[in-house]
Amino acid sequence: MKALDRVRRLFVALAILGMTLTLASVAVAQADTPPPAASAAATPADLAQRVADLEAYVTNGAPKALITAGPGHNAWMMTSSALVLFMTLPGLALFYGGLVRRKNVLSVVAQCFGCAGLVTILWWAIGYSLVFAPGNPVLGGSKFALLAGVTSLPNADYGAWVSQNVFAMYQLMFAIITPALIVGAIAERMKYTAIMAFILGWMFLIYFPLAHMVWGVDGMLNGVWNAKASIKAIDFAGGTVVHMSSGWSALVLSLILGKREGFGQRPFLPHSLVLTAVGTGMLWVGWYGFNAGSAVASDGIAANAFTTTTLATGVACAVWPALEWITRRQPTVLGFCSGAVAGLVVITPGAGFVSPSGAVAIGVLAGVVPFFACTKLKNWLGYDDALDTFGVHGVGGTMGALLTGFFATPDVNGNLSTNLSGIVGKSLWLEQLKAMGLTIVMATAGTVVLAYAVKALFGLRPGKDEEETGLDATDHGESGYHYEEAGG
Amino acid sequence: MKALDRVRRLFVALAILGMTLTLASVAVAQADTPPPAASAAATPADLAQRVADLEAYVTNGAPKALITAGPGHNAWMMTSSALVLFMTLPGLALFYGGLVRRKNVLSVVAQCFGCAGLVTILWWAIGYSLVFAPGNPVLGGSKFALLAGVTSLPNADYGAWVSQNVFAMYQLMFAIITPALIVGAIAERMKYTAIMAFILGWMFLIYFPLAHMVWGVDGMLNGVWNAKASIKAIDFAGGTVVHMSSGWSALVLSLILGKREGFGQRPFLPHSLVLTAVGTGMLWVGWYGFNAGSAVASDGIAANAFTTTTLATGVACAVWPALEWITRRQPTVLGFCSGAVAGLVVITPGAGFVSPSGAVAIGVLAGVVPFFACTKLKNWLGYDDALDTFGVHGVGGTMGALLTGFFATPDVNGNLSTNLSGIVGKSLWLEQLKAMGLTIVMATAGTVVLAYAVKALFGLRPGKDEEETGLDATDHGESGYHYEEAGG
Amino acid sequence: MKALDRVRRLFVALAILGMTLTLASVAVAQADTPPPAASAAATPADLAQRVADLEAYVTNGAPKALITAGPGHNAWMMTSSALVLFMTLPGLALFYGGLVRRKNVLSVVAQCFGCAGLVTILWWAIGYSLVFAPGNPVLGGSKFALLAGVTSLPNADYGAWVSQNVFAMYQLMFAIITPALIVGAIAERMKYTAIMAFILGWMFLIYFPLAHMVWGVDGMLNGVWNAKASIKAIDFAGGTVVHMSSGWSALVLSLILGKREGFGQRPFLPHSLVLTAVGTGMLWVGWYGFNAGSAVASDGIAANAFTTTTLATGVACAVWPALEWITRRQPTVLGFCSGAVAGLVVITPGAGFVSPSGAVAIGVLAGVVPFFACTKLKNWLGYDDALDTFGVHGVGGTMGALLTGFFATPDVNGNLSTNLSGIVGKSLWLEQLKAMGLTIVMATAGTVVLAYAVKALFGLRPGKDEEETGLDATDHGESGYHYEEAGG
Amino acid sequence: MKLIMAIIRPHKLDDVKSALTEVGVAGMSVSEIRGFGRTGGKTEVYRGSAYQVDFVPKVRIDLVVADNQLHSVLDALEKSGKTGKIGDGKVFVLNVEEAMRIRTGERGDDAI
Amino acid sequence: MKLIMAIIRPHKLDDVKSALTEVGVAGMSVSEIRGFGRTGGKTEVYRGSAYQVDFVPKVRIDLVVADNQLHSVLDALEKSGKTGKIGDGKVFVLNVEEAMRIRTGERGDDAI
Amino acid sequence: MKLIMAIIRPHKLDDVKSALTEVGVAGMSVSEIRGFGRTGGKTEVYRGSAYQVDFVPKVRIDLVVADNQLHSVLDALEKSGKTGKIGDGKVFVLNVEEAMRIRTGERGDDAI
Ligand SMILES: Nc1ncnc2c1ncn2[C@@H]1O[C@H](COP(=O)(O)OP(=O)(O)O)[C@@H](O)[C@H]1O
Ligand SMILES: Nc1ncnc2c1ncn2[C@@H]1O[C@H](COP(=O)(O)OP(=O)(O)O)[C@@H](O)[C@H]1O
Ligand SMILES: Nc1ncnc2c1ncn2[C@@H]1O[C@H](COP(=O)(O)OP(=O)(O)O)[C@@H](O)[C@H]1O
Repeated sequence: MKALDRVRRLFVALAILGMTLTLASVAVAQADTPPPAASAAATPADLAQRVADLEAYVTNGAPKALITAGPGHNAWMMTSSALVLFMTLPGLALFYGGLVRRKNVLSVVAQCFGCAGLVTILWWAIGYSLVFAPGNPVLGGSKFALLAGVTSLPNADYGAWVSQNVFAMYQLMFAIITPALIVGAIAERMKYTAIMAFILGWMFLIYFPLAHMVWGVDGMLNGVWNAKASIKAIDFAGGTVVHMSSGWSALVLSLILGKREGFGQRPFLPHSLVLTAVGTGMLWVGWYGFNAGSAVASDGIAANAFTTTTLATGVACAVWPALEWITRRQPTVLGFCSGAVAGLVVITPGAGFVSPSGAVAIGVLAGVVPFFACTKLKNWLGYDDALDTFGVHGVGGTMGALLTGFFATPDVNGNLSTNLSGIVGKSLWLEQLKAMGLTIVMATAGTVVLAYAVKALFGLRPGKDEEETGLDATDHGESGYHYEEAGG
Repeated sequence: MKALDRVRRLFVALAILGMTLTLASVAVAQADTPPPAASAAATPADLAQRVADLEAYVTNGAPKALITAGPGHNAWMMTSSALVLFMTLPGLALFYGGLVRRKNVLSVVAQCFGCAGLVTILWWAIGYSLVFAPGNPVLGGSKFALLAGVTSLPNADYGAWVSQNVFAMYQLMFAIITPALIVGAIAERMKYTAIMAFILGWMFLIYFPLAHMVWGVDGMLNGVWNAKASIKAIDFAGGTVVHMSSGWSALVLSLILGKREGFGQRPFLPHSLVLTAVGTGMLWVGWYGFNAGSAVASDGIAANAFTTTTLATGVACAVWPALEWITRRQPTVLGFCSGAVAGLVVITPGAGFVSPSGAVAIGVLAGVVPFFACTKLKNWLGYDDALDTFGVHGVGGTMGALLTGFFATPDVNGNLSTNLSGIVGKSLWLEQLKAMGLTIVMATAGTVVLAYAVKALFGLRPGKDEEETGLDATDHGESGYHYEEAGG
Repeated sequence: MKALDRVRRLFVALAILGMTLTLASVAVAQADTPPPAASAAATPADLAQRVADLEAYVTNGAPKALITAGPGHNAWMMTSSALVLFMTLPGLALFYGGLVRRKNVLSVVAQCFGCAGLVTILWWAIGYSLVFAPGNPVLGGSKFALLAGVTSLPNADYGAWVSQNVFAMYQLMFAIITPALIVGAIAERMKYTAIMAFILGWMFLIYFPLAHMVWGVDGMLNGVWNAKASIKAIDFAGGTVVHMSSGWSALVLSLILGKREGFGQRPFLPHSLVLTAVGTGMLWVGWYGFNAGSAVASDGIAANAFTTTTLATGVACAVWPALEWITRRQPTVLGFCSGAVAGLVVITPGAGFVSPSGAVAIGVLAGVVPFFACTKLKNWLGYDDALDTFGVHGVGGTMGALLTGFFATPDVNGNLSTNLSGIVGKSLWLEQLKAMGLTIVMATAGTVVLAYAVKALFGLRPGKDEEETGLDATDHGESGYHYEEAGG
Repeated sequence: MKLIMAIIRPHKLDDVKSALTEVGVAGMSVSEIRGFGRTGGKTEVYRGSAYQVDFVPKVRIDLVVADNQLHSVLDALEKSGKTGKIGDGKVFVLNVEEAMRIRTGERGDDAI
Repeated sequence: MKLIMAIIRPHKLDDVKSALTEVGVAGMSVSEIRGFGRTGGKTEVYRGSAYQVDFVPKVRIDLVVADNQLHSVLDALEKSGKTGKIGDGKVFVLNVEEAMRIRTGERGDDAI
Repeated sequence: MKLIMAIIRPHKLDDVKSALTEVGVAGMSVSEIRGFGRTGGKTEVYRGSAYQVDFVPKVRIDLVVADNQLHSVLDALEKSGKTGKIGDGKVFVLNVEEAMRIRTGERGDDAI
């Protein structure tokens, strides 16, 4: 029985390894498309044109002949990619890890790392292509499978001056953190294999299609860039794709899973708010890559996104503890952290579209609404969203997507004057509502299907005893801390 | 009584929230000045001029027609802003948090977060304007209140190629960390409300004026850029504005507060030097944004500041523990951390003005002088500067401001050859002394006034029992760690 | 006796301080070479030439007249430098610190900080010059001693658009982390003074020569840039210089030291895998500076290095725990961390030379081979490489250097088509083997000599009791944690 | 007076505390300990080296009660601490000769 | 010999230790525990959920003394540990039948 | 039954545990404590302020054994815990009046 099981695991793993190596060799053999000679100046172009191309570099315009990655833009996008990775590892791992009980801290960390490993492989194999290759309004094609043709030259569909391979890595970091966010809702009570299997399916069923719809050049929700989008919605850095998708999936999954053993009877205290505060700081810092990087350039739109992100977050980080101070006289560190993260979440979809003062208003609401979602709504409805993924990301992302519809202005982002000139400031919020509805339906329906499939195949929860012992020991065979000389 | 108090708090908070929202809506309604068409090349300009403008971008010169944010410069300034935020959250929070006793770790973290929240609101409302809008030699005007007109276009007064909104956010990060530094001196014994009230006043009374005087385009201490400065002092990244102001205020405030319960009788040991070391690493990394970012460009001056910062810090980080090794045979981790931070502090005012070898000399002194300030002077004078804010920032910042007067050289920073050509290398140190004197007077006098005002209004210290219980429990209702299963 | 010893220490330290100060004053007095006027456009150059120079900036080509640091490139290199420092402080300090027992956590941190302090001084005094000044095929000259002439202008030998002082600081960060890596193998059982003395010698005997050979413009192993290199090897970001040198030295040093007291008899458990996981995340993030920064520009080669680094790391971070899952049903957090670091190590020498798909293949092998080195080989051979520096960096670096020989392709890096056009894809791996052999010989022989010299002078190991008490107390007089009220 | 030293499962602490307060216990002292017993330990593996960790986390409760409370306290401990699986723990009873309340200096049964 | 088990306030440890050494105590063992008593606990609130934390941090001192020292040690504990407010803690005295110093194998009063 | 309370050096725990299991001990409870004794403490210096840390880390083992096991257990403790240097620790023996296994409710010698 045990031997058989071991053989099965060996087989599965060898299959995966083998497939990866085979795909890699195929890709190596095919040889990546050789990049054109480094200096595009080789083609004769008259001087004025050459100067115009250089000016296009500075202003992030479209070049005629100088098709190359631009140093300033590439520098910012590489920095942004690193920052978004930093959000997950170690940022989110710490933020969530500090909130669970000591015996589960590593399980949360392992889930974050697991997302990084698994999604990297998927993204390289086919994920990037399904999202960003041209395809149909719902899903991209296979042109970029194995990252074929994804070189250091820009792909003008997404950024005229940024290496496409950097863009692909930048987007990979988004694809890593999104499923990792779900972990917060189901922390402390789901088997590791079940989580990983769920996430594998979730990427294909929900993330890849949704990201393509919203950001793919021919996606059906891509109001800014796709003139033919059936729903003319906007989402700068992932209100629907990242926060709503993960937040609503998290809610459904936590309902299907049920509550943790002893929930509501015993106090479940965060084992280290220090770690949570550290993680919050890292999330905030990393989020600049997330939001300002979503301009896919180091231009004025990035600058605006940087500004709105700071203002909304700073304000929300003051408002949440202020509400605690009013209601209970004690502003808490967890309140500061929750406020900051809520601010970051809510400004995300609008960061590059709203004005600084719009961001302040959004920040106030980001401090108020998720506060009530986490402290009142949850208790009232009685679900066990362990670390408030739904309360913060679900509720905050949903609100942010809607507010973006009201606050977006072409004053800060000229791209709103092209395909959307007729609706910005008018009916845009209706389009947002439609996109939000579609996202909620996809996320919840997809999660129901996947959760029951995984339950049938692997089972979702560990045994009662295992849950009491803690997942660190049972799923990973480790302890987070050995502060004492001889183990324990 | 309690109900009344609750009503009062509710009222205060609603007033603040309401004001914020109102201001935000006013600002949204006014609509931010629409930015000019993205490509400034629209105006006819002859080719040579256009090329000269492009060259100006590369060399951080002043453009004629191409008024736009430049990608390389904006990229660096966004990175720098994120780095300076990183210094406070989580950097400083960890550095200080590790040094206090376990029962106060969250209080320090909450104070750092509180600065982030509070100062963001002030900065947006009026702070940025009071510092950087044109005004009088002592304070800026209200032109940029609510960040009106602060768009993604550069403000040539401060950076020809950097979006003004990014510049405003960059400077916000300075305004956040400066009051947070004070927290170190008064850690473990001041009520949270009192701290926040003090900081609110301190920003208006000390930070905003001082920052305007030193960095405002028409500030009276801005020797580099303001030809009419009455004191021709220089301060690259905040020796006076940041370190002296916070350090001297910290000293005075800690004297007014008095010592912690049991200070000198029981050992007060750092509860986690591991956290302190982590915070130190983050401060060092983030400080590159602080110092090299102060060039407000990614140019040769930034490069020089980057270099001097590294050298002074590395050297001081060796010298401090070397002194410990000499005097007690044991170099300590806290010694390494203190040395590194001292190096960073002392090089700050001169980072963009001194040569690499000057930086090495400064690094040696940064290791020696604050070492004696913290280990001898403090014991000798007997004040309780809990985490040595005065010993490191006050003493270090003061020394750095003076040394800058001696070591500044136009060889590394051509801007010293304009308004200051007559005094650099000669009497500059006298101007520095004047600026230092003014800073000390402002910081100490302002702190005395504020501290007694806050004492009268709210009281400064928690009760004896509350102090013994720890501020985490009494001020915030939380514990830093719950390593044990059932709370405690 | 004790007094004498104290005098001796005082003398040594004063000598060092004095020397540093003297050197600094000499250098200050000499005055750094004044940089030419900021705008190189001063010299008359015809317009086409000026445009070509600007294009060279964008494409990282060689300018004719516009000799200046370029904002995008400088921004990326400053960011990269900060990121590489971040790898050591706090990254590596945490990664290693979490793996040791509680009583030794600070000793590891102090060793990392000690490298930062010591190496900064060496680098400024002579190290940078010995590596990057022109000299002979084995060692650089003294031209850049005291960083003379190392200004904000580029040194075209290493980067046409990057300030040489930034380049020098960037390379300093490499020189800091390399000896710090060794610390992992000998953790918990070597005296602090012995370690520092060893590292002092090691820099001169091994690091400076090796780095010059591989990266110096006239180095004998610099196949890419030195047409006269006697061994035409390639090493993008430090497979030989950093990982092999430290890894093999670590193995030899740990063999000479012998095993820790109680090794193999009692369980030595990582005192905080949480810290290790945090450190891993930081290493990963920082490594982007390490690898993509090694392009010394923000160009397409950097973009490619960024991409390959991500892919190899993500894949290895999945493969290692997958192997654990197969063999023992439990993927561990330490497995995720080890896999990620192994991926980073193995891709390092080839990051800028191999294609994305090559990186995936390398990632698979990086997950497999070091896994067996750490879990099987070590137990089988029975040496005590405390934190697996050899298993990960030695084995991984060696494998990476070889794989680079097979996978390097001019498709992603045109520089391979110059001096190496004849051998890339053919016999390059033979050149790699030669370079690897030389590195191993230098590292092991040098370490033997140094280790016995240090043993004779200072002794290598603390007493048995001191080792049982823990190095934090005996070497540094501190404790990592005081979680309890009254010390202990 | 008797000192009752009970070793229980960590997650049972809340139940046990409630049960004890119900039978009139007004004070107790709790600490986290590591237990070695029939339960056996677990194996942790770090980079391929398996370590047997023999000790499992337990909670220890020390409480001093008047002689006449002993019986009801033992009953309460048994009921509230039991899961029926190996590892539920033990209770030991020792005789206490004197007790003192520091605050007041009271002695004997009054002090507890 | 007697085993004295004292539960005191954490911040009193230094005072108590000094008082004990003054009356000739040469050794003791200290641990951090969590106490439940008249003091009551505190409420912690995490994202709006209030949790009653019943246990407060205390320090426990175990020391074994010769019978004739008992009196002076109890006195010292009372004096040095007292603040007069609820929560000062308790002292319990148990009889010790045998003592051994591991280093030498000495038994009885000589061992302590 | 006897309660044996042994204070030992932390790094001796594994040896002691093995020695005890060899003489038939089936259960014990271990905690980390801080000891004050002849060993003296150490001085820690933080930014120039020297603090005397009087307490050194020790491990405490509590185990209850049947009366007839006492002798062999004391022997085992002495042999396995000894290094011969100051600080090896102490063993104290107290009488236990009753024992109960929570899982089964068994009493007395059967419970241990
Ligand atoms: N003789 C003993 N002396 C002290 N503590 C013991 C003794 N036997 C068991 N214990 C403690 O009780 C715990 C539970 O005992 P165990 O034998 O595992 O299960 P059970 O009590 O169900 O038989 C142990 O982990 C240990 O802490
Ligand atoms: N019966 C008891 N058995 C064991 N420990 C007790 C007992 N009663 C109190 N304690 C310990 O003494 C501490 C102080 O007791 P408490 O009742 O709060 O105050 P006081 O001793 O001033 O009356 C408690 O927190 C607990 O640790
Ligand atoms: N009288 C005592 N009561 C309780 N514990 C003691 C007593 N004396 C010593 N100890 C404990 O035993 C440990 C070792 O004692 P110490 O006097 O340092 O060495 P040794 O036992 O070798 O004489 C101390 O650290 C303390 O924890």
